[in-house]
Amino acid sequence: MSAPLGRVEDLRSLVEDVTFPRAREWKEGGGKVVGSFPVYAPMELVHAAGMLPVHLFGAGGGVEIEAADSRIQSFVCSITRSTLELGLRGNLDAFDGFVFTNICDVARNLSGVFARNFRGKTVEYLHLPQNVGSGAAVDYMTGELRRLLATLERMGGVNISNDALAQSLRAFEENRALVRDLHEIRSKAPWLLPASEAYVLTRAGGLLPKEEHTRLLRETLAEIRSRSSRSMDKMRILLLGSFCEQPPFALLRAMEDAGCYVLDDDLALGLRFLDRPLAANGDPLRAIAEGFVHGAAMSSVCHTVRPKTEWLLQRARELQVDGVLFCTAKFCEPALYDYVPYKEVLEKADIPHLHVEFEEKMTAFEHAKTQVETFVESVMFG
Amino acid sequence: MATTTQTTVPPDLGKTMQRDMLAKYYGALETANADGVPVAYLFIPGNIVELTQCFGFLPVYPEINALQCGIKKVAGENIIRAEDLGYSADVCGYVKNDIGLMLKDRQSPFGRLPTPDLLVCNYSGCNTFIKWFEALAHFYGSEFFLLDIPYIRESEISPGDVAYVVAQLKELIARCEARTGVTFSEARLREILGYSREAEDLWVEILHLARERPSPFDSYFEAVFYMAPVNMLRGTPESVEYYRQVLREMRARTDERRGPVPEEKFRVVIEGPPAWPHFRAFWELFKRWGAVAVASTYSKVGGLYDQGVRHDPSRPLESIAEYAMNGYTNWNLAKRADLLRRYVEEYEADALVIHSVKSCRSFSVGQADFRESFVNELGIPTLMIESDLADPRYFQEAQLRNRIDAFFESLTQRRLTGATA
Amino acid sequence: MIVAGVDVGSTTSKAVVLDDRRQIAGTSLLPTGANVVRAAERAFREALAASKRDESEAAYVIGTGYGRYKVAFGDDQVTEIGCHARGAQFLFPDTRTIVDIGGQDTKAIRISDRGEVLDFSMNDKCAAGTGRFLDACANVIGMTLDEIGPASMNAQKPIRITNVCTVFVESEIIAHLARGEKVEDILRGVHLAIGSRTAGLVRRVGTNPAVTFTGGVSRNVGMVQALEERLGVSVHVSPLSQWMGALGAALIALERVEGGAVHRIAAGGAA
Amino acid sequence: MITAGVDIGAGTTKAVLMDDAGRILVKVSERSGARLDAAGSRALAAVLEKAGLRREDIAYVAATGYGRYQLPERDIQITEVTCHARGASYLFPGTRCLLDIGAQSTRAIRVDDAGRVMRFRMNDRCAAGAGRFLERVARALEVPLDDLGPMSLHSADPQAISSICAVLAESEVISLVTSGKATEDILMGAHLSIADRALALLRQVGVDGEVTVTGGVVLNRGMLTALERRLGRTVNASPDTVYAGAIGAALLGFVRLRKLGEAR
Repeated sequence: MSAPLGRVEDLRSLVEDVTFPRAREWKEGGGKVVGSFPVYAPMELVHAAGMLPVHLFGAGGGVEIEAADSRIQSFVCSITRSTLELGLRGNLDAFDGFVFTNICDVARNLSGVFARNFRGKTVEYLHLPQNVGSGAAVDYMTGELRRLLATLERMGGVNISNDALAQSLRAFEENRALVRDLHEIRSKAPWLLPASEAYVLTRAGGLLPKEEHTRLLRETLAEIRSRSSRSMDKMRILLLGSFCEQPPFALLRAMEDAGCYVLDDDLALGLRFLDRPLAANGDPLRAIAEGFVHGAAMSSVCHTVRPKTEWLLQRARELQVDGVLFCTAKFCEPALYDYVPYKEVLEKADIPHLHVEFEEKMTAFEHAKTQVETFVESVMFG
Repeated sequence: MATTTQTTVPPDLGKTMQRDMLAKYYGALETANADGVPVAYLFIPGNIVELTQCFGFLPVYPEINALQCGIKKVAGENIIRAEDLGYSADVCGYVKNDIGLMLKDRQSPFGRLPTPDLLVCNYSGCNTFIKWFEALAHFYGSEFFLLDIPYIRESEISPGDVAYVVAQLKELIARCEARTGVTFSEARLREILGYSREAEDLWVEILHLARERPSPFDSYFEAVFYMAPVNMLRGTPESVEYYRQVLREMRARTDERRGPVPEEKFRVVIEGPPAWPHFRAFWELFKRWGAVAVASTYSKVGGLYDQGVRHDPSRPLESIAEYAMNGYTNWNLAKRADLLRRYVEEYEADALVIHSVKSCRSFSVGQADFRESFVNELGIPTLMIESDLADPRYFQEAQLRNRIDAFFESLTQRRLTGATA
Repeated sequence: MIVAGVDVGSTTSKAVVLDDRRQIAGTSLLPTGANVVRAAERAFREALAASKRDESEAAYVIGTGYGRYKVAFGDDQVTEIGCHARGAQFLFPDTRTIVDIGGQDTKAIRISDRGEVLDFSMNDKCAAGTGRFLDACANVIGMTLDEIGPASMNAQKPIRITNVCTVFVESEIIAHLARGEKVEDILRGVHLAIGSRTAGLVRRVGTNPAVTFTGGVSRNVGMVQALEERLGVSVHVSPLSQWMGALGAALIALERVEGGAVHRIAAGGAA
Repeated sequence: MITAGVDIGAGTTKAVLMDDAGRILVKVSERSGARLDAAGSRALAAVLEKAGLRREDIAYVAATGYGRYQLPERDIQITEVTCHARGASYLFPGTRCLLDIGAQSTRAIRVDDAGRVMRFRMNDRCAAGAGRFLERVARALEVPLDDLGPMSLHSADPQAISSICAVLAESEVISLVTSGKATEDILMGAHLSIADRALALLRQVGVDGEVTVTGGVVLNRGMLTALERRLGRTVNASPDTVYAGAIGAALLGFVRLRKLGEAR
């Protein structure tokens, strides 16, 4: 069985284990496993089909890229290459299917590369609505969810009833509420809960069965609230840009050691994507569609009616941050485009900001760490 | 070795007609803001110029401005100006070219561009389009309408997808009416769609002439010029007349067995955008070997007409929706690979050339996987080369020449000894 | 009658003189340096001197390598892809796959049983200059190119080198050194990183045996071992691997003569 | 009161002692060697010995540079960007923007009139390796490293080298060599390509006002000429700027001493 969870190091090793032990366990127990590429995918449907939903976040530094480099060019982010490498090396053999969504052109095309290279698996690409201002968006997305449901029913040879969907929705809503509480604590009292710990607790939700993760959150939240560590003289920052490829855990730790409290971030955003509770009654698929169209978290992968720059200024003031840190994956286009309007409005509002680049496979990040330290010094010594 | 002399195709009426059409178009753009003519920025793939025409909008295509800056060798300075603002070296050269142009004074090589009254982001086959127009909305503060065109993720388009796009087209019509005060007339739209349909029929006939031996024109290096009106200025009588003239000229070349190179030695299908900033030098690397493109996919980004896609006056909004989804980069990789294979067969090509460009990941990601299946499963000789469509800093001529020479050398050698792949 | 192949590479220039019984009569190897035209001429003259034959006996000369267009006295140019294929197949007739790690580019070539090039793949932009990648690593560690191969062989715990980029690998190595990692472990990691990338390239054209490893880097025993480990097959390496391009060019020149081609200069001036 | 600033770089380690009147008492520079922790302590001992002082005479020791965490005798470690900014402003008080071109990384820093960092930007991975690129160009052209700068000044027709990436730029240099271009024209082209990339970085933090250049490149006349040609005005540069990091650390030591003094 898996190591006792709760301690950060155990969670970290679970999150960084690219052999997916829990997925293999579930498979050996006779169940089916469906993976999704990192940013949002409606995994309630996978849960309702009795399958294990797993969020794929690339391989970090956990695998030597060899075959994938000849299939994907060098000007593409590392998570795309490492995810394909995991497939080609057999690390994903326990998976029965994969769900991709319109995060960016690379993620969309990766679904085509997966479909050709893993013909035995079911590969689904969801085109989630970007015109969230249109009256037709909810109907369209409900149709898209119904299409995914039909695929899962074919895969599992099951009929997924409305009750099963409603029950899965309740399980996910309960879990999401606890994840929101977790991130609420660290934005109000960051000395109680470091960002790196909140990160691995959230990431574990993409690997464990939903009910097990909910139990883990309940126990850990109680323990966190009882902590008595005191506030230190650190720089309060908002971290943005790491919604898909994740920075190495050690880099996150190094940023906190360099003198930062990370009050909020978009790390593993796919597991925090629905911002507000969903409608409990009525058609569960429509409830998810409405949640996505009207209540999704602000991110670079989804168009929003309200300008993102307005949201950024409001969020920075709410958290009373000393600065905003853009931490983007090398070659991550959506993040790099949003950086420029964000940088402009922060400069006008006189809020310090810094942009550092990372790759998930980095082992030496002197370049990034020195920049964050200088950022802290420029405010502390300012 | 390839002969280096090259007969120039005589200056024909088609080219001058296009030059006049573009001059008139850019002249109108120059005075649009001053004359109060409403301006709509659009993208080429899935563009709905027929609809905006009903309200008197003048279209502006930022992609076209970007490729023209490339050809006229001013892309580099525009890109650096955008990078000074904070745009990364790793984002699309077209976007930075357009932002750099805006930051200077919108002075494009063909005339000064007007500011947008409406940004119609017809998001078809490229996620970067959304970020591009979100940036323009930030800098210009102009109104933004996102036309969400679902990716073709199964073998065919689903009714649900068509319904979603048609519903958005109706919302766009309401927005344009409010914006311009012009009430929508379906009769006017049908008339415009009629012109589009005729031009598209003629353009497909021209494309099919590349089946001839030798091909009368290069279906990549020359098609990218001839295709301008059917992408940018559709729905006008002038564009129909233009393609009638081009068809006449291409038929004449076929009868005289004239083509873009003195002797057509290799027929190739080319996948991917061209290297605009070094267009002549890039073409020369193929011309030296007598290599002619008989089909290309970049010329279908604005619409896969040769696959049966047509605007249809009898089904206005439905046919616009189906057209919008059938841009080449909106097809999934399986359909794209199948199209490339059919092009090689139908046009009797000797090889496939993949030009992978850094700026356009919508085109590039998956191409290396194509190469794998084309060479090993289909036995089609395939060359993959790399540079960029907009950023002059990514064109290493020595490396490109080395790989292109090696490829055509091996084809020549295998032709002499009749070796099978 | 003799023929010659002159391979003008980015760092070194090589020439091979071949007689009509396909015996190597003379070779030369010298740094290309700043004047490429002179380097080509010197390489040709030194190979002729070594062969103790006179220039007038040369029936056909073929230039190859990056500077092939600068072999002014040559009858024709052929890319190094064609030449390495021809040379490797001549030295090891069972060759079906050739791997050439050069100064600028890394190449994987698939050939038919008659030595025709059926498919080839070359390194990606960011993985350019593998020869220089080793050069940069040796430089940072303070060893010569000939020392790093053997040194990498006695590593206990190889360090994973993640960087594909030649420029950034130096800062990665400096970081490992600063952490007190052992030099041979770092070097082994470097060789395995290149082995992985090259194996990926070979897989694109198919790893059909036998595999011949050509080019100057194949003299590095650590690189041969790393490549064999990552490919999962043993590879042919010849002491002549540095002259593979020039040898291939000379063989092609001989085939041209046997096929009736006439020496351009003897036929009265350049075409 | 006297403070010490120790700048432990990957290549060399510098140490200075400064008094509270802002005078540099003594400075040393040594090769760092493989063991960075030893390098810092060795340099500190050398500067103390040169000034005839002992560790107890020093009120505060600030470490900076790549090995700043490996000086056991330090009171604080501060990054080289912050120290460089303060040290360069000490050497050239009018400095508003600072360009530090090293072997691997290039840094552009915007400073206020007291030498405090307002904004800064470091090179993207793909634009790395300025110094290292010049070393390899020198080898490809068979020109000794020290002659690079002077020789490039004789260029009549500099050859454009456009690649951002140092590896691809080197391939361009080799292509220029094979096409027989004059060595000095290629050299000036190489210097101009580095200048373009460095100034592109500086424009992102604001390029108006007095520009000071630091880093190994300061000793290369060709590089300074290329920068001034592209910038359109002169830049401050002097061999002393190699001590900018250590000087800045020592000065920031006094800032901390004042804060600690107020706290008591």
